[in-house]
Amino acid sequence: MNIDEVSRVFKDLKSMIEPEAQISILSSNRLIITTSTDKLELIANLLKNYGFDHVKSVTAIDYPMKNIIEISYLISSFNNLNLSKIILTLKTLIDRNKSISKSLYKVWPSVEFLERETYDLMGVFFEEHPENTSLILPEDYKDIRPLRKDFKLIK
Amino acid sequence: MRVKEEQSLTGNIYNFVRKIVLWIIFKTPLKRLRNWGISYSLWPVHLTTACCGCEFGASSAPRFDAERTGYLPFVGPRQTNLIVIEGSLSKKMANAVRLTYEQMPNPKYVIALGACAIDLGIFYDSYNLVRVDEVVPVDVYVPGCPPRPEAIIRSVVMLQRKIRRGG
Amino acid sequence: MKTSLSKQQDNRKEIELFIGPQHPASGHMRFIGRVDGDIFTNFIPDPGWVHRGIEKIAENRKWIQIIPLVERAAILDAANMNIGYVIALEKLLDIEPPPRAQYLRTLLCEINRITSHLYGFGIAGIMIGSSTFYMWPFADREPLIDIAQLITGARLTYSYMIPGGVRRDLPQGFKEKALKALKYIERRLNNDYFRIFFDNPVTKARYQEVGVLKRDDAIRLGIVGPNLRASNVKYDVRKVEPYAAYPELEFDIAYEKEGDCYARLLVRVEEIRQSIKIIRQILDALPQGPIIHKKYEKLVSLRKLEEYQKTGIFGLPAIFTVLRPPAGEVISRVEAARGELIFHIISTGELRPYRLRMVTPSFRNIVLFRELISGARVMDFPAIYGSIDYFPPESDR
Amino acid sequence: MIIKIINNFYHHIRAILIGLKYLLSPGIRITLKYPDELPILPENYRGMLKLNNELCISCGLCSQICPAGAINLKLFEHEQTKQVGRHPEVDYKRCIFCGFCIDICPSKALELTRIHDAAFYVEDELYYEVNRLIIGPKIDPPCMRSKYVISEIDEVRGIVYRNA
Repeated sequence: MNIDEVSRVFKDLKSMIEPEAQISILSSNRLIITTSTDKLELIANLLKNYGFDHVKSVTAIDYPMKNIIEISYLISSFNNLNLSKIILTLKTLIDRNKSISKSLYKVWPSVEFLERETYDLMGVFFEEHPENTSLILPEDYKDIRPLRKDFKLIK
Repeated sequence: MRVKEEQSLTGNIYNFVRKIVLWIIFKTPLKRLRNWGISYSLWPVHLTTACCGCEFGASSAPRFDAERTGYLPFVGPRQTNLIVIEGSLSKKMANAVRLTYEQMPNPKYVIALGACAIDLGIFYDSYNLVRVDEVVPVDVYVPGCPPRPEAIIRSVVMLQRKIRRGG
Repeated sequence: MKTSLSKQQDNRKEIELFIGPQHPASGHMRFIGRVDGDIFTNFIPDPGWVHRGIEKIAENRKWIQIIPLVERAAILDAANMNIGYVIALEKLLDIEPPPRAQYLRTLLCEINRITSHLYGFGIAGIMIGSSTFYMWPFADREPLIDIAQLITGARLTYSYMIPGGVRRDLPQGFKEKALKALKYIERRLNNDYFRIFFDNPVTKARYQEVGVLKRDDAIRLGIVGPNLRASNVKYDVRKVEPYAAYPELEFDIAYEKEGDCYARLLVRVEEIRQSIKIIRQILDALPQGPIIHKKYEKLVSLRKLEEYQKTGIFGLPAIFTVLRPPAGEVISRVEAARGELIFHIISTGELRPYRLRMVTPSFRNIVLFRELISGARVMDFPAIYGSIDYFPPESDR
Repeated sequence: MIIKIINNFYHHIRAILIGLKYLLSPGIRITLKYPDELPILPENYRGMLKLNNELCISCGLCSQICPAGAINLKLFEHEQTKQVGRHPEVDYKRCIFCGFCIDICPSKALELTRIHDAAFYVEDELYYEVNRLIIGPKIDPPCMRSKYVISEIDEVRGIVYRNA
C-alpha cells in the first residue's frame, strides 16, 4: 500500500468525522481515531458506511495511575481490498472506577465475543450489549478482574 | 487369613463366606491374574484437558499406536479405568475431572502428562490453574511440554508394571 | 400406544442438551443447545475450560520469555504463533532479520500449516465416524513433523524464531529429506485422500449443503481463515500485508464459493497444495548468508560464535535477558493455520510488556457455532464442528 | 439420476478398494514398536540436560532466561576437584524443554542429551540437583530386549526404520 492512498483515506475520514473525533497517521498502514464514549457509535456508523466492515480486536488497557481504561477497537475491511491493508484503531477513554462503555454490537456484530471477553477479563461493562455475562472465567468469579493492573499474580 | 474357629463353626456364615472369597481374590495367585488382566486392559477416558492432547492423539495414531499395549481411549467414564490428564487443568475443568474420576469404577489410575499437569510448567503463576495432585491422586508423572508420544507409551508401560507389582 | 404418542407430541417441549465439557472433540469445550425434535433451536458455545491467562502472565514475563508462552496457545500451530509475536517485537525494536532468516521462518510456518491442517482433517474424520480418516492424516503428519524436528529440535513447540532471526540453520542433507516428505504427502493428498474421503459419497452426504455460511454473514461476523475463504472472500494476510519471505514467493489464495462444510475442507486441501508449492520454492531459492541480525551476532561469546560458524546453531546473546524495547504500541497480524492472528502490544520501555493482547483465530471463529448450528440437525453438529477446525486452547488462551 | 447412482456406486467401490489396498499391503506400516524399538533422534534434539560443572562460570544466565522458572542456582562444591560455584539445578516438574538455557550458556557448560522418553513414579525424582545433573539423566530402556532404530523419511512409505 503506498502512502498516497493512506493519505487519501486519511483526508476522507478527516473531513467526515471532524470535529467529533481526532485522527492521526501512525505509520504506512495504521490510522488512529480518538473520540469520547458518547460519540463512539456515531463515528462507528460513519466508518462502517465508509467501508470498514469488521472488528479485529477489542483491546482494553488499564492505566491505574491516570485512573482511566483505554479501549481500542482494531477495525479493518474484508470487502474493500484497499481498506483491508489499513488497520484503523478507534480509541476511547473511560473512567476506571465506573468502567462503563457503549457497545458497538449494533454497528459491527463481530464485536460480540470480543466485548464479552473484555467484560469478563477487564471488567468493562458494555451498555446495550446483548449478553454481558461471563464467558471465560467461572460464573461465580468474585475477585478483581484479572487483566486489571491491581490484580497481582502470586509467584 | 485368620478365621476364628468358633466363627467358622457357629453362625455368621455370611461373614465367613465373604472372608473366604476376599482371601481367594486378593491373597492368592488369583490376585496376580487379576492384576495381569487389568494391566493389559487400561482404558483411558477421553478427557483431553489441554494442548498435550495433540500428542495424546498422536500416540494413538499409526506412528506410535499405543493400542498395542492394550490401551484404548474410550468415551464414558463408567467404562474406563484410567485418566490421562493432558496438560494444564483450569479451575473450571478441575470440577469436571473430579466428577469423572468419582464416576469411574475401581481400580482406577491417573497419569499426569506434561509440565503443566505436574507443577503448572510455564504457567507457574497463573490465576486459573490447579495442580493435578490437588484434584486426583497421580500414579505416573511424565515431564515434557508436550511429552513425546514415546514418553506417553512409556508411562503406560510403567503403569502396567506398577499394577502387576500389586497396584 | 398411538394416542399416547400423539399426546406427547402435542405437549412437546424443547429439551436442553449439554454437550461437553468432557471432550466433544479436539480439546474441551461446552455447548448448551436447545433441541426441538432433532433440530437445534438455539446453540450457545461456552468456552473458557482451557483458560490459562496467557495475556496476564505475559505482563509478568521478560520479552524473550514470552516466545514459548504464546506458542502454548496452539502448540499445533506453534510456528505461526511464534512469528506473530516476534514480528511485533521486531517492530518495537526496529530491526529487520536477514533474508535467509526470513526464508527459514517462512519454511517452518508452511510446514506447520500443513501439519495443522492434517490434524484438523483427522479430527473432522473421527467426528463423522470415519476412523480411517483419523488414522491417515495423523500418520501423514509424522514425516512433516520429523522435518520440522530436524530444523528446530522439537516435535511441536519449536520456539525457533527470536528477535532478529532464527536460532538454527538447516542441518546437512535437509533438502533431500524435505523433498521426499513433500512428494509423499502430495501423492497421498491428491490420490488417496480424495479416493477414501473427499470423493466418498458418504462424506459428501454428510458435508455438502450443511452449515452454509454466506459471504455477507462471514464478513458481518468477522470470521477468519479458511472458514472465511470458503465463503468466497479472498482475504489472506500473506497477500494483504506480506511478512517474512511471502512477498517474494508465488502462491494463490485458496477459496471456494459454496460456504458449506465441504467447501471448508476443500479450502484446506488447496492450502496444503499451496504450502507445498511455497516450500518447494523456498528450498530452491534459499539465499545464503547469516541467520541472525548482525547487531546480535557480535554479542555472543567467542565459544558460541565458533559453534555458530561450525554447526549453524546460534546461541542467544546475554542481552536478551534484559531486552528493553522502546516505549510504543505495535500491531502485528499474520496468517496462522486457522486464520488471522493479531498481536497488539503496548510497551513502556520496561523489562516486561505493559499489555499484550492476543486475538487468536479460533476465538474469532467461535461465533460460528451459534450461527451455523442453530437450525441444524443434531447429527450435523459433529460435521459442522469438524469442518470449523476449532481448537479450544487457542481460543481460550 | 441414473448417472448419479452409478457415479456414487463407483466412488463407493473406489473408496473400499483403496482402503483394502492399504489394509492388505503389509510393507507400508509406519508403526514404531516403541518399547521394543527405541528411536534415535536427530542430533541437537532438545531433550534433557547435562551439566559440565568444570566449564560452568556461575553466571546465572540460564536461570535468568528460563521461561518456566525451572532453573535454580545452588552453591555446590565438587567432591574431587573441590571447585566451588553456583551451579544450576533443573526442575523437570516445570521444564518445558525450550533449550533457551543451552543456547544462552556462554561457556557451553550445559549440553543436550537426546533423552526424551522419561516418566517417573515419584514426583521428587523429577528434581535434578547439581549432582544428578552432572551425571546426566539415567533412564533405563523400558524393556530388556529393546533395540535402537533410526527413522528415515521415505518417498513411498512416509517413514522407514533402519537398525542402528
